[in-house]
Order: sequence, then C-alpha cells, then structure tokens
Amino acid sequence: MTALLEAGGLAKVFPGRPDPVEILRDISFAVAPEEFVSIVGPSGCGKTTLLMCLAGLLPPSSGWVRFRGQPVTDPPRGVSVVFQDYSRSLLPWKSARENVTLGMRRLGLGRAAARDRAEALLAEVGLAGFEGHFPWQLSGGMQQRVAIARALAAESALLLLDEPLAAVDAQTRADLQDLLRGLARKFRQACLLVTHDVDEAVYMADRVLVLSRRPTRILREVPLALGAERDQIDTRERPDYLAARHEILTLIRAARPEGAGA
Amino acid sequence: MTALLEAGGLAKVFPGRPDPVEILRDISFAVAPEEFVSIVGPSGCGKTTLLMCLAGLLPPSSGWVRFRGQPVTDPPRGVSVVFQDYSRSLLPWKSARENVTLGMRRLGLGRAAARDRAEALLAEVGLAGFEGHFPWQLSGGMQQRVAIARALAAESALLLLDEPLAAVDAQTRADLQDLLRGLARKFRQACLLVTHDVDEAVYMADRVLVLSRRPTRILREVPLALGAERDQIDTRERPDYLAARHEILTLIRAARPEGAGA
Amino acid sequence: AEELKKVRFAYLLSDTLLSVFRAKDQGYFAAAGLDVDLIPVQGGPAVIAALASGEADIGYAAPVPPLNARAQGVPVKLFLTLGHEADPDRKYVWLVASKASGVSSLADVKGKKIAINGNGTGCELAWRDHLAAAGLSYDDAEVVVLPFPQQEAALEQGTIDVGCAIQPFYASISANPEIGAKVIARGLLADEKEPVISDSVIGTDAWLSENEDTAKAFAHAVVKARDELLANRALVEEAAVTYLDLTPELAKTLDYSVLKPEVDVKPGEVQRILDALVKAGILKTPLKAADVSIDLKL
Amino acid sequence: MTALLRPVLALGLLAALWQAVVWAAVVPERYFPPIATVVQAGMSMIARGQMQQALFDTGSRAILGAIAVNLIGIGLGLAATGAPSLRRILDTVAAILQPVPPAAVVPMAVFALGLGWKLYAFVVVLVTIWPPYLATVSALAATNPVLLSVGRMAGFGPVAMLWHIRLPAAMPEILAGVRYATTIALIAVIVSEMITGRDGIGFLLFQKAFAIRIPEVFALMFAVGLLGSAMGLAVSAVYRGFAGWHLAQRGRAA
Amino acid sequence: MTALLRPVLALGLLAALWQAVVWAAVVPERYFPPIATVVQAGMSMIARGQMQQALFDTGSRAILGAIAVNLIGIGLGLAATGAPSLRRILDTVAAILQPVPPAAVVPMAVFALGLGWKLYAFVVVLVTIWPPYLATVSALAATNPVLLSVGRMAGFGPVAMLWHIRLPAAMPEILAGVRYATTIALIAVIVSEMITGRDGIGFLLFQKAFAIRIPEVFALMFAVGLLGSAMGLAVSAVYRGFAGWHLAQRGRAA
Ligand SMILES: Nc1ncnc2c1ncn2[C@@H]1O[C@H](COP(=O)(O)OP(=O)(O)OP(=O)(O)O)[C@@H](O)[C@H]1O
Ligand SMILES: Nc1ncnc2c1ncn2[C@@H]1O[C@H](COP(=O)(O)OP(=O)(O)OP(=O)(O)O)[C@@H](O)[C@H]1O
Ligand SMILES: [Mg+2]
Ligand SMILES: [Mg+2]
Repeated sequence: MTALLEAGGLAKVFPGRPDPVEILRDISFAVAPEEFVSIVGPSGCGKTTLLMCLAGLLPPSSGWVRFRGQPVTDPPRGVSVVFQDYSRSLLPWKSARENVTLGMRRLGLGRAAARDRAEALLAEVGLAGFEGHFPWQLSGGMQQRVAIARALAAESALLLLDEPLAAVDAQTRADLQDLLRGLARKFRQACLLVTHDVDEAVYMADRVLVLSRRPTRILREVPLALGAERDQIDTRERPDYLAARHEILTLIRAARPEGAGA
Repeated sequence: MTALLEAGGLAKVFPGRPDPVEILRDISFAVAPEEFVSIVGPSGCGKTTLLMCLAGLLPPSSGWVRFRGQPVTDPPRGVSVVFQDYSRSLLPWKSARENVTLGMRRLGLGRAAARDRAEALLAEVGLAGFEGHFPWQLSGGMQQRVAIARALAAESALLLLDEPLAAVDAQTRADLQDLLRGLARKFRQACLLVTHDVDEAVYMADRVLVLSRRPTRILREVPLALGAERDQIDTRERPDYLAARHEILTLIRAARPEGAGA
Repeated sequence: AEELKKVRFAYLLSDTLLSVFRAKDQGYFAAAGLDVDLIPVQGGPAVIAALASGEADIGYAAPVPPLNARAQGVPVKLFLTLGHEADPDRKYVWLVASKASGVSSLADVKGKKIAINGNGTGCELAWRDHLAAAGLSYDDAEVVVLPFPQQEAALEQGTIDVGCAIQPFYASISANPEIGAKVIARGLLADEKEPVISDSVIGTDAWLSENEDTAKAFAHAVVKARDELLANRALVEEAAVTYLDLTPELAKTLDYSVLKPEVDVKPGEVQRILDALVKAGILKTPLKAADVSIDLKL
Repeated sequence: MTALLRPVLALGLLAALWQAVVWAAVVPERYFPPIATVVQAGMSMIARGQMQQALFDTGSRAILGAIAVNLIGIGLGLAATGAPSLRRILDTVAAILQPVPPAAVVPMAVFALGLGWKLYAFVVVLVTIWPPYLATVSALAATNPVLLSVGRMAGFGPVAMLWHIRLPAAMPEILAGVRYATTIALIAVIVSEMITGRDGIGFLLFQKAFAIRIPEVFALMFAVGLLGSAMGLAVSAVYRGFAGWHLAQRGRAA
Repeated sequence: MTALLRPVLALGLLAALWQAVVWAAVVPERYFPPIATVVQAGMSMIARGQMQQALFDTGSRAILGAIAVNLIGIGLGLAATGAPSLRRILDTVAAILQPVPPAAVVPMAVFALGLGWKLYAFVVVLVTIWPPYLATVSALAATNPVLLSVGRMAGFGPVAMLWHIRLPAAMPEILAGVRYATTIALIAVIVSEMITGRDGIGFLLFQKAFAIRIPEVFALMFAVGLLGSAMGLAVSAVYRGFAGWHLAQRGRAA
C-alpha cells in the first residue's frame, strides 16, 4: 500500500535574533491510509511546527512533504487541522454552527444539509443546544470541541490534531477519544495526533512517534497492535499497552527540554 | 484556623439571548491557609467562571467571597491567577522576562532584583535561554509556562490555577507539579487548581472539589491525606490515592455534560 | 530718534498697491514716522475681519465690502482711495465674453453663465449695474462664483460664458487667442460720467478718531511713492515684478495711470456707490456718505 | 433612543458653552452673537426655505459621495491587499496626495472638470478616499494568522479568504475609517460649494459671510454639525450590522 | 532604505501619469504644463530661496502643530476613557464639530482670534484633533479582556492599567490615527496660510495664482506632497519604536 502522507528530511530553522533557531532537524516518516499515528515529544520541541509543515501552512527550511504522492506546498484538499490555539482558530463573528459549516466548504453540500450536519456533529461533541452561541460565549473546552467538530466536518482523508483534547475533562476526553477513533474508522480517515498524554497517544494509535528535544529528530517509532476495537477499560489493561506506555514514558523522561525544573 | 478564602452561596447567571443562562448555583466552600485544593468538573460547568468570581474579576450574581476575612469585590492583594487562555494572557509587546516581572509589581523589588528573580523563575519552569523571546516566538506549552512563572513571581498567599499544565508534555507536567507543590509549601501558599486530569487533581491536593454539570453545585468534597511529601511514583501507587481517584472518576462520569458523545 | 508709530495694514493683493509697497521699501513711511506692517489676507471680508478683530489698524479693499460691512454695523470708514474709474476708458473692471459663447453684448447675457469672484464684491455690483442699464436683471443670467485666477481657464474651457476680470487677469485673458475675448462692458458702474472710486483704504472708527494725523502721514507717503511710479514706467514694471511676482511680460501690460492725483475720498463719490448699491439691491437700507467715510482734506 | 438623545444633550451643552462665551464678552457680541440670535437667524432661514434647500443639496451630495467613496476606498484597499506592488504604489501616492489641501486642488480641477458634479465628485473622492483605503489595507494586513491558516485549510482561494475571513475580521477597523471618511465627505462637499458652488450650505455660508450676516453663518454651521451627526448615526447603524459581534465580544468579562 | 526609495518611485510614477495627461492634451498646456516646466518652475523657486523658506515656515508650523495636536488628541482620548460621561459628551461634540469645514470657520475665527498664531493653532486643532482622539478612544475600549484581567491581578489602578496594558495594546491603532492627523495638520496649516497668511506654502500658492504662474503653483503642490511624505516617514519611525512588536508579530506564520 502506498503512503498517504510522506515526509522526507524535513528541517525547520527560524530566523532568531542573535542566531537562527534550529527547531526540526531531519524528520522522515510516512502515514498509511487509515492509519492512526500519535506524536509525543517535549514541550517546545516543534510538534506544532511539524504539523504546520505537513499541512502545507509553513514552508520547511529543507526536505519535502508529499500527500497522496503530490508535493505539498499549499494545504492540499483532503487534510484537516485542529489547531493548538483553538480559541483563536474560531471565527468570532460566527456562531458555533457556522464555524463548523466552514469545515464543509470543500464538500459542496447545500445550505440546509450543511446546517444539519453541523448540528449533528456539535451534538456528537456534546454541544447540542450551543449551536447558536458565539465562541466568546463558550468555555475553553467547548471552544475546543467546536474546533474538533469543524475538522471532522470536512471528512478529510487525513486529520492533523494538535492537542485537540487538552482542554476537556477526563470523561468528555474519553468519550471524544472513542468518537474520534470511531469516526476515523467509519470514514476511513488517517489521523496524526499530537498529544502530551502518553496514555492517549497509545490508546488511540497504531503507531507512536516519539520526538527528541530540539533540534528535533524522531527518537523512536513505537508500533502498536492493540486491534481495531479499543475499550477505555480493557485496552488500557493490556500488557502490550502497558509496555508501550512504559517505553514511551521512559524515552520522554530522557528527552525532557533543556533546563526543565527539578 | 480561620479560612483564607471563603465563598458563600455563589451564583452566576449570564444574560443569554433568548433566556439567561444559569451557570453557578449556590457554591459554598472555604480554603485554609497553605491548603491545596483541586477542582474538577465537566467541561463548561463553570470552573473558569468560579475562579474569576473568586479572584474578584467577575461579580457574582449572588452570594459572597471573602479573602482574609475581607469581602472581595476587586482583585485583592495576595491572589494570583494563571488564566486558562494563557496565550492571550501574555503581553505580546513584552519579552518572557518582562511578562514575568509584571507579576512582581506588588512586591516592590528593584529593577535588577526583579530581573534576576524573573530569570530564575523562567529557569525553574524550563525556559532558561528564552528570557528575551516574545510570546509569539514561543510554543503553546512554553507560553503557558511563562504564565505560570508570572503567577509564581507574585509570592501570593493564594494561587488560582486554571488548567495551568494543559499544554505541556507528561514529563514537564510532572516536574511542574512537583515544582508548584514545592514552591507552595516553601512560600506557604494556598492553591486552588482547576484541572481535567483527575490524577493531577488527587496527586496535588489536600482536598478535591467535584463540581456537577450546569447549573453547577459542589457534588462532593473529597478530603485526602496523602501527606505533605509526594512522589510521582510512590504516591500514585497508594491505595488511598487510587480510591480517591476512583471515587472522583465515578462522580465525573455521572456528571458528564448534557448530550456528551457515545 | 523719535519712536516710530506702528500701523498694521491688512490688504488683498492688487496692482494699485505698488505705491504702498514702494513707500515702505523706500523708507517713506519711516520718514513720516510710521512703521507700517503689511498683512496680506485673502478677500475683502478677511480685511474687514482683520480690522474688526483689532488685528489691523487700517486695510485695503474694494469699496463694496467695507460699505456692506458698515451696513451690517461693523464700524469701519473709508478714508483714502487710490484709484478712480471714469468714462470713457479709465476702467479697472471688465466683463469679458469668450468668442465661443456667442455673447457680444450685455443683451446676449440672458441665460448665459456669468462669473463673479465672490458675493458682495465689486464684480457683483458691476454685473447688477450694467445689466440693469441694459434692461436686464441679474437673475436673467446664471451666476457662478469663481476666483479671478480660474476665470481665464473657465472661459477657454467654456465652463463660463462671460467673466468678470481685473488686472492682471484681464491682460492675460485678452492675450489668449483661444478665448477671443470680447469686452461687453467695463467699469464698476454703467454710468461713470462722474468719477467713481474703485478701491478704498479703510480704518475703524476708533482708530481714525485718534489717528487722523497718522492717516494723513500715511497718505502723503503713499502719494510720494505713487508720483514717482507715475513718472517712470520702468519703475512700475520693476515694482510689479518685485512685489506682485508678475512675469516681466505680464508687467508690461499693466496700466498704472491715475485719473485723479488726489487720494482723499469725496463724499459725493462715495454717495454714488452707496446709491448704486442700494439700487442693485446689495444694500437694503440707504446710507449716507458722511457715515461711512472721512474726507481727510489733504 | 439614547443614541438619538445624546446629540441633543451635547447640543444643549454646546449651546450653554456658547452662551457662556457670549456673557464673558471675550468677543464683541456682534461677531459672536447670543444663542437666541443664532436660533432666530436659523428660523428665518427655515421660514424662507433656504435652510432646507441647502441641507438637501449638500446632504444628498455628501451622502452619495460618502457611499461611493467608501466603496471605492475599500475596493482599492482590497485590490492593494491582493497586489502588493499596487499597494506600494498606492501607499506612496496616498502619502503625496493626502496632504494636498482640497482648496488648492479645486481651482486646478476646475480647468479639467468644469464646475458641475464632476468637480464635486473629484474633490470628494480625492479627499475622502484615504481613510477607508488606509483602514482597509492596515486591517486586512493584521488578520490573526491562525484565522488565515483556518481559511487556507478550508481551501479558500484569495477571494474566499478575503470574503470569509479577512474582511469580517477587518470590519471593525474598516468601519472606523468609514465613519471618519463620511464626516470629511461632508467637509469636502461644503468646501467645493464654497469655492465654486451655486447652491448648498457651502455656497450659503460664503454668501452670508460676505454679507457679514454672522448669526446666519453660525446657524448654518450648527446645521452642518447636525447633518454630520445624522450621517454619523447612519454609520453606527451599519457598524452594528457588520461588526456587532465586535461590540458584543468587547462586553465580555475575561 | 526601501522606505526612502518608495516615495521617489511613486513620484516618478506620478510624473509619468502627469506627462501622459499633458500629451493627451485633455487640458490646454497653459493650465496643465509639462512636467519639465513644473520642475523648472520649482528649481527657479529654489534658486530664489522662496521654496525653502516656504517649506520651512509651513513645515515647522505643521510639525509643531501635529505634535501638539496628537498629544492633545491622545490626552483627550485618555481622559474620555477614564470618564465615560466625558466621553459621551466629547463623542457628540466631535460628531457635531468634525464636519464643520475649516474654511468656514476661519473667517469667523478671525474675529475672535485675530490673524496670528492663535488662528493657526485653532484651525489646526479643530481639524486635526479628531483622528487621534477617536483612535485612542476606540483602541482603548477594545483591549483584550484577558489582558485587562492580568492587569487587575497585578494590582494596577486605572493609571497603571492604562500605561502598562491598555496604551501599549492600543498603540498600533492610535498611531494609525496619528499618521492620519499628521497629514491633515499639514492641510490645515496650508488652508490657514491661504486665507490669512503672510508666508508659507499656502500664501505662496495664493500669490502665484494671482500672478498667473501656473507651473509654480503645481511645483508648490508637489512640494506639499513631498513634505507630507516626509512627515509620514517620521510617523513610521515612531510606529516602529512604539508598536514594532505588532509588525513583527504579524509576520509570524500560524
Ligand atoms: N458571556 C457569556 N455569555 C453567555 N454564556 C457564557 C458567557 N461566558 C461563559 N458562558 C457560559 O458559561 C459556561 C461556563 O463557562 P466556563 O468557562 O466557566 O466553563 P469551564 O468550567 O471553565 O469549562 P472548561 O473546562 O471547558 O474550561 C459555559 O457553558 C459558557 O457557555
Ligand atoms: N516565529 C518564531 N521565531 C522564533 N522561534 C520560534 C518561532 N515560532 C516558534 N518558535 C520556536 O519553535 C519551537 C517549537 O515550537 P512549536 O510550537 O512547534 O513547539 P511544540 O512542540 O508544538 O510545543 P508545545 O508542546 O509547547 O506546543 C519553540 O521552541 C519556539 O520557541
Ligand atoms: Mg504545540
Ligand atoms: Mg475553563
């Protein structure tokens, strides 16, 4: 099977004040269709930067990205993003419903159909009754869920999720994890999930990429074989789950950002 | 011992479009000096709203708040906040260092002393070398850590922390948990921590308040006796830790926001 | 040495003032014990305003604005005049039509676009008086307000049919072959068998009552300079280039001769204008020359 | 309601201030008449129908002009945002043309444009176009980069991006420019009328000033102020329509 | 460097456009002379020292005026922000006074203020004060509420809040108002000079028109444009000093 998304030798250097800052150094990996890949790495290592490069939103300093075999320079059709800065990624002049409809633009649905679908998705993320609310009338977690609904709305082949569940409570988080996996399977979507929750990274994924501290490389790829169906209780008790979790936590501990506290 | 912070019969109703929205309904509790209290509750239940009322930033619709026995109408001296919307809470025209110095204003330190202290705090949260960076040059997690350093800088008697570790990686999060507890003990600070991570809520606190779904009341107060010294491995394996964790998770599951997914 | 008496003189640009500029430059004012401060302003009303506000002691304008102002209760009086018009050809205002307009006499003006440089100015009086004499009314034409410098182009463009010109604009319009200027009337009033004052030096009642000697000294210095200019055409052209910034060619077209060597205002001359103003409907109530002017009897 | 009450209140205040100056007798009463005299002068102009006619003439010119010019200014701003080289040129042309006073331009423009509506249009455009243009350009350049990324992910081309993201985000700032331009459109019309007009408030102002009918001049100036306020209220209504979210959001506690 | 090059480029463009109009012979050459004639006229005015003197007179008045008025406007904006009732009054006074054209005010103002610097100051203030005032008021009202909360937690009183939070956050918008006001301060000075001046560009414009020196009139207008551009560059420098962060931040990819 050919890869859906491929990156080769990706590097990113920001023009810094005294010296340029090297963020990504030589990142290469591929995501197969329908594959769920998690990315973990220390804070500030460049996960967001990487996602932006993959989405065609930020040009890498060197290296290449291909989506469905085509070089990515602009955001390609078939890719959706949930941005880490979710509160700023919602249009303040549009209601929750209209923000979600925005994600469906490339589907070419009719007005009424788009509206119905948006409301259904908002209900799925637990925001039934808030369709008409504006972003600034919603709590942080609610805003983040609107952003998730918007990304889901596009029915993209690839979802790039930048800490999409960082602001929701544990129960909602578990629910949304299952929802995300379920919808990804249903719509045959591949996902690339950046998360700081190692449990989440393992629970959701077919494979976990562990990033090093800056300048960032892929420290290890941890393949998982937890099966297609996952369960919040059973899966998390599986020995291979626990082993993968342990391996990743150990790696991250080693890769902690320079000078991190005690 | 008299309470440091007391709230009685707090209620908050927002003027909504068709009908007003009742968020908080009758919240009463107290925080003793040097006590560490965690707050958990479903997304959108009003945790941020509650914290804003306690800080004197938002007038409650009814009920009262007292800090050191004085009614709170404006932010009292001796209280610091880490805002949930950390990326917007940093001054974009100031460097990380200057943002932290802002927190020390009420201490009346000299310029040089303030600067040294700011740099020391930034190093503590793992941002040595980024003192001169502007907020928009930092990753999400780094911005959040600047906000934490700023709140710590004030040496307040009470810290109100609104999901302060939502955007940092697991290892940094653990480090910062210990740092927060350590500094709180060292400076005899009380903390009120809003978090979605039940493990964190239990690990950090002397007591956990579990909030209901809207209209929000306190569902239960879970007292903890895990001792003053905590350890990321040992503490989390204690039976009373696990019992509290289980109790809270069960409560939250029941209190999930209306219409939440699957 | 005796302290010089300060006199602030507000004026609008005019070739007639060459004598004043020369008197200052040659030191004739100083010799008469005067320190004359020249304050240029734009338009007659601004001259009045300068006087009324106490920013200037005396001023120079066409006769219509100060008379108008007096009628509105502004306490100013005419005390000198530097020029007179008289039949047949001593004229300082021309009503000129372009060839393209097809206007060749006052009678043709009906329904045409005619220009004035401002309401309540000499141009308005001239139009009203000449049209009335020709049996027409001011309202028969379409009146357009246009500053003097723009009228030549407006004539050439056909934007207006007949302009109201003074020097140096009249010379420029006459010399423009594209316009083919045709003078349909000249002079402030249609009937100038008796001389008519064409400009005025004015002062506030208060200043004049206390400074009659100063006013006389001012007049003598101006007359001295004017006599020199009248005696030497080359001096006139040089002064026009120096003080008015005219090009030497334009300066050659200047007519600087005067009808009457005297500069004091005679009540009869003032009364003629007052009557014409009332007849034209610009002044609503009759005024007496004695109330609006002083005869210095130099 | 309050929006309508406020001008009335401020007008009262202004009148009181005016009267205070009159009583203080800083300026002779003839040149700075009591408020009653001014009102009387205004009334007599209304009785003669002069005031209404002038307000109508000037008002219709200013309103049409303001609408046209704001649309052109915003349009130019959009074009300049789309083509950076155009923007560079326009910005500098703006810097050079902006400070040229309309009173200096009108006489020159008469040559090319005659004295009709073309002249009015030219002057109003020349003077008024910059605030909406500059506001549009600067607001569009300041769009939150995260929102731009959202638009790019939605597959927006430059046009859709403008329409769906940048323009709505820029609306509050653009409308501030529009508000200002609307005011100076009125000024520009009046100045044109003063210099070469045959009717309208500007012409009347000049005529009355020449005739030293000071109470009437002041009455006309008050009328101009009221006309300007009315136009400002219209812009406020537009603002509520296009950028009401911005006002609502501002009211939110953090 | 490019900032300085740009006006030169745009000037070239303007000159080319001008020459095109001349060649098209829409307007007789007499009234719309070729660019070479205009340049020559300008040169001769420079040779006589006339141009420099006028630029100096007008420039110094406009610059001093712009500085003073911007400070006053911002100050009023601050005061109005502090006292909402003052703001309500000022906003409406602004709405009423703004549309009154300076050319209408000057003849009346002469009575009260005479012909000296007081008149200039009055006209410049009356015309120029609104952009910085309105920009200040609107920008201060739009401060991000989270930042306000941060300030309140830091124990900022109203003054410290203004100084440390609201003012820096508002700077980009305020300076846009300042840029605009600086331009129209120049216009206001020239208009005053045209009406009652004895020197400066406005007076010269009038004098040259009287002497039918059309090329010189145009040369003066170009000079006004350049002076305006120079003042604009000065504001840009101030902008980089006070709101450079805003420019840097804009450049960031999301
Ligand atoms: N200005 C407003 N108008 C109407 N409703 C509002 C407004 N501000 C907040 N709300 C509502 O108040 C509720 C509580 O918001 P709050 O931010 O306090 O929740 P939270 O518990 O902090 O949620 P989260 O965990 O997602 O941050 C939400 O349902 C939100 O929709
Ligand atoms: N415009 C910029 N100029 C300089 N450095 C930048 C800029 N933008 C980002 N960086 C740096 O790039 C690094 C990576 O940022 P990025 O946001 O990709 O990290 P991240 O892995 O997503 O972190 P987090 O987990 O905290 O979100 C950070 O160290 C940041 O300081
Ligand atoms: Mg990130
Ligand atoms: Mg919250």
